[in-house]
Amino acid sequence: MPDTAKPDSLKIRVLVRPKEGILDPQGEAVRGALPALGFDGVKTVHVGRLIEMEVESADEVDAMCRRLLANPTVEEYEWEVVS
Amino acid sequence: MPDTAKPDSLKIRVLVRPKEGILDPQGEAVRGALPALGFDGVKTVHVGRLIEMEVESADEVDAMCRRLLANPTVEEYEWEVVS
Amino acid sequence: MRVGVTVFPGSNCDRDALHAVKLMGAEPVELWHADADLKGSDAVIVPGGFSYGDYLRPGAIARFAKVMAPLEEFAREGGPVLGVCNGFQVLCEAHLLPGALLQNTHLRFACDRVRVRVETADTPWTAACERGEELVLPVAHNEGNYFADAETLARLEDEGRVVLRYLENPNGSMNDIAGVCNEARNVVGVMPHPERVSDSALGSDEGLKILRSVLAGATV
Amino acid sequence: MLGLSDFEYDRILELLGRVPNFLELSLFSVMWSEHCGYKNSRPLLSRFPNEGPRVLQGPGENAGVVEVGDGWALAFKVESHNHPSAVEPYEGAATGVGGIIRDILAMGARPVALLDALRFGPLDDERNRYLFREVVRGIGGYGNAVGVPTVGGEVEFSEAYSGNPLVNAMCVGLIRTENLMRSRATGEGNLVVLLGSKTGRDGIHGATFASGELTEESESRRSNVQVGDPFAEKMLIECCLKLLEEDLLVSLQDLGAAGITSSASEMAASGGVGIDIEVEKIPRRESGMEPFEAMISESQERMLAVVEPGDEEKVLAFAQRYGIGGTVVGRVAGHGDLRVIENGEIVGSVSAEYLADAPVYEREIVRPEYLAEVQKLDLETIPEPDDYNEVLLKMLAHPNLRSRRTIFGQYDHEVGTNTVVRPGADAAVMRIKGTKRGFAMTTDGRGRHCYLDPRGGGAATVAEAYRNLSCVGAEPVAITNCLNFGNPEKREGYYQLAECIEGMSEACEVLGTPVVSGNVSLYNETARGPIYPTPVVGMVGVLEDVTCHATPAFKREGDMVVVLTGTMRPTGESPLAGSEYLEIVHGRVAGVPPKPDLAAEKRASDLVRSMVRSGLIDTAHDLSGGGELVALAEMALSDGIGLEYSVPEIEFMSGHGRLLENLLGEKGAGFIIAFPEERWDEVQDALSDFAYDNIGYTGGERFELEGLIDLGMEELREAYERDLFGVPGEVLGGSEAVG
Ligand SMILES: Nc1ncnc2c1ncn2[C@@H]1O[C@H](COP(=O)(O)OP(=O)(O)O)[C@@H](O)[C@H]1O
Ligand SMILES: [Mg+2]
Repeated sequence: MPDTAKPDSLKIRVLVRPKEGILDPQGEAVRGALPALGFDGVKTVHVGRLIEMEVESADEVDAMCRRLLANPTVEEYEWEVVS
Repeated sequence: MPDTAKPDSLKIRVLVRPKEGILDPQGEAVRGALPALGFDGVKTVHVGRLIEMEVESADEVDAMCRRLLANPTVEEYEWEVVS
Repeated sequence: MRVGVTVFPGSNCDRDALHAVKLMGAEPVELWHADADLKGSDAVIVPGGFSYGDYLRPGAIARFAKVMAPLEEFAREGGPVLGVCNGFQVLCEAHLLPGALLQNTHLRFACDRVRVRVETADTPWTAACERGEELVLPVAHNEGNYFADAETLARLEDEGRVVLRYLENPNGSMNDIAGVCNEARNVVGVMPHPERVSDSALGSDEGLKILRSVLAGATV
Repeated sequence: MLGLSDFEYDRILELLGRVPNFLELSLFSVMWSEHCGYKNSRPLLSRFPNEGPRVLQGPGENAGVVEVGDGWALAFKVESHNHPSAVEPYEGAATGVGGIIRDILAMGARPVALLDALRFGPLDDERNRYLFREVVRGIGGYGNAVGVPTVGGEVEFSEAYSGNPLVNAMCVGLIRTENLMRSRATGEGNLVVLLGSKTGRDGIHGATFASGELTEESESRRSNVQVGDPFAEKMLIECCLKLLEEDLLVSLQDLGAAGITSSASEMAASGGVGIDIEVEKIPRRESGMEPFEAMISESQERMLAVVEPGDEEKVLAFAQRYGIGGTVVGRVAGHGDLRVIENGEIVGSVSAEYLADAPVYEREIVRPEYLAEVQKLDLETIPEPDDYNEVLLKMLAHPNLRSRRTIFGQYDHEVGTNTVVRPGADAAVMRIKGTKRGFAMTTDGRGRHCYLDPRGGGAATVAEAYRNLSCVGAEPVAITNCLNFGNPEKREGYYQLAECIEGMSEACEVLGTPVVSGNVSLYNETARGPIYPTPVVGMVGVLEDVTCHATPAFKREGDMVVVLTGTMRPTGESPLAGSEYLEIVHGRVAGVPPKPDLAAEKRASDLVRSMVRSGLIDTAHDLSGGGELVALAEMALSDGIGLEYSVPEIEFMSGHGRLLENLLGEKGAGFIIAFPEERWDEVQDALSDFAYDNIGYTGGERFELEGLIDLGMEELREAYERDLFGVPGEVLGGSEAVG
């Protein structure tokens, strides 16, 4: 790839969610509130965090996720380059 | 599609983020802190919310986003069926 | 004895802790987050507040601050470290203590006085208490709901590492845990604020029992 | 155009002698809004007394300042954030807290306490519940993080506030008297430094927004919404206090409504100088902002400082240490104008004095017709209740009287380790470290009373604050106030404003508590009509010995309980008029509540205070909403100690004293005290010729009024401690989220 075509930044999207089995009171509360608003048929709700970044290179993204953006004790993450 | 193949629930992913132009103190603080933590080359950071749900039908998802999951005054959202 | 108090951007109980250190009869030392130096502290308190605004997760950013490197070193060498509230969260994030502090199950900030029981006197921060002793301590937090996986939890209980236990659980924490210590027992994290009840002028100095414990250890 | 009337536009033409450009017109528009210019209220506000022996700074600065003693002073002020909170309750309330903190900081004081005075529509409506829940979360979210304890406040619910909630926040700061800072800019050539967060498009025209009625269109003006960043504020506070300590500032000013425009022009006008702003230097959060946007943006967490040339390096270094922005954006000039310069070119220039000198509208004060209607009350229609047990439980469970624990439990009220009397008492008490002294503060408002009788209600509001401080043992010193009213251009709104101010002023004079700061929020109207006229009073007082204080809680079993019956003046007004009882049990808001007898109020309060200060009593509570019965129940419920109370003979007698009126009427000037029986002789001496009923003893598990009420404490608690927020709910964001 010629240098000129190299984008000077990448857009990264990180999704962080409570690990399976970890209490998610926010998710529970949302699920509990839905019927009262007339929304039925929602079986589960989980609330997590969305982090969107522009970075120069994707090299360190995984390390950032592991060490900063998610807490491995209670959370799991996934990330992707969106553009 | 035969009835039997119909999944009895859809997985929905909702991304909620601060609207353009609305202050995102979390994103700002994280970005500001990163260099001192040894993470360089991050230009912008925005922090939002990830909501994952299992629903029977996607018909009402948009209304749920508008009325409950996002605060249209300061946030924008997008959603998709992931499976 | 010199007791250091870390000051992160957004810490807000740092001044209270420094004041309490004076009341407990030790010399308070302010430890600025950007200086990798414990300034000869004999013990360190990581105080409460909202370090870095609690953005992302409480304690997540603070654990990378420069002052944390010497603090981790100090802790590994057996130096007494007490994390209070946000300080507890920071120590968990830094893996100096096991587990994590999740959002209160009722999803509200909880500011109240709660009764807790001292579950072990075998830490530098509870040495002056009796095991089984009840204290009334203030809590003020949004993420005080202690979580650890089943195995960790069992170990904490077996090894007597639950330091304080709520008699009335304000946040949904597992096994009513209000405070724990590390394996070597020198690092303690508690959600209640002993520094807020260290002055009889405010009606109670029960918190001094906890803070003063570390003085006893120092004379050994 | 831009909220300016034709008359105002002509006036601008006349002042300038030329046609202003758009930028200049924008400056006038924000500065001449009601919010900044006090067009409608200024002539009325001049009625307030504002001098007193302890006053160091009266109205006109960012906050009022009073002397406490031992070299300490208190800076305090209350401010509204009603309109922003109606549109976006969490952020509206949060930024309200942030804004009032910066006012206190601008005086050079460390902010040490917050109070919140709130009003919402009834909780059976979903939108009202949402507003209430989010406003409380917003106040906690900001105050807790910024590390300033929220030690008091109040909340009321009434249909009059549906869709137009009132969110008033008060901040109190502590300062050494010699370090008092003022916002006056001086010294030609001095540099103007902008500290704090970057500037975005948020809150463009917020001041004009706050100066109009709430309409559907205004609710959709989302660009007005500002988001608070308590973390940035915390660092801004610490940085400014450090700069003051290092003596690096000539003057300091917060950026509130109308942003840099109002800060800079006010600093210039009060210093009699000009200020040049190099607008391109203002750090932006968004690209493509026009000069006028940068000038009037209301982005939060910013302060403006004037520093001497040569000091700027040090100032900017401190800003960096605290992780906040710091930029030299202009300088003090000799020309007297607020001059906006973009890349060396003057793009706008207006005399700072003109901007500060909004036109004033004086209107005729005409009694509105509604008063005669609502003041009618035929007491014959209000029978003696069959079952007082039921009445008491119903009243204690009502949101207007229920325990506020579920609110203040969400506020950190102890950070700073100075809170001596926590929320739940009549007033909060704080100590001053290193001295024996303390201070107390309360906020009070009586919208319903002011609606039924604006002048009497205004006076009663001040009297109630005075009682609350006296109960804890503090000597009331001065007040701040927030005038929440409807549209002043309408006859009713203007009359209410004028009359409330008159009543408040009379009370301030008699009680010796001058007005040292305040804020005005007009145009609180929706399609349904105006809110109740609701002046909120924030009063502060001093305790020479902070250990001598009292709280409402019964403290021991067997204490004697005495009711000081206040004025037994046969005024002909029924204490049931405008009472909580009448509204809660009979659904009526009617009658003329008793006019406060200010001399009697003062006498009774002074008496209670002197008993608290001498250590004679440590239990005191005033009679307010719900009268004697509710006050007694609150005292028992505070620490769970019951009561055995024999209703005095006199209360069964007719004449002025129907039983109902005595137990549930709101007479004013009344107190309940409790003390160990062995002090009875001493207490009797202190009371001397003061009217009192000696009525009962504390203790046990029941709340008993002989022959009238017999309830278990558990039953009372169940009613009183009910969660004001209903089932704990989700807290994501959507506007219809239920609680
Ligand atoms: N919105 C609030 N925020 C904090 N504290 C509150 C709030 N509302 C009420 N409180 C506290 O609850 C107690 C009772 O309030 P209130 O009934 O208004 O007292 P009073 O009738 O003496 O003025 C006070 O200590 C008050 O400060
Ligand atoms: Mg009171």
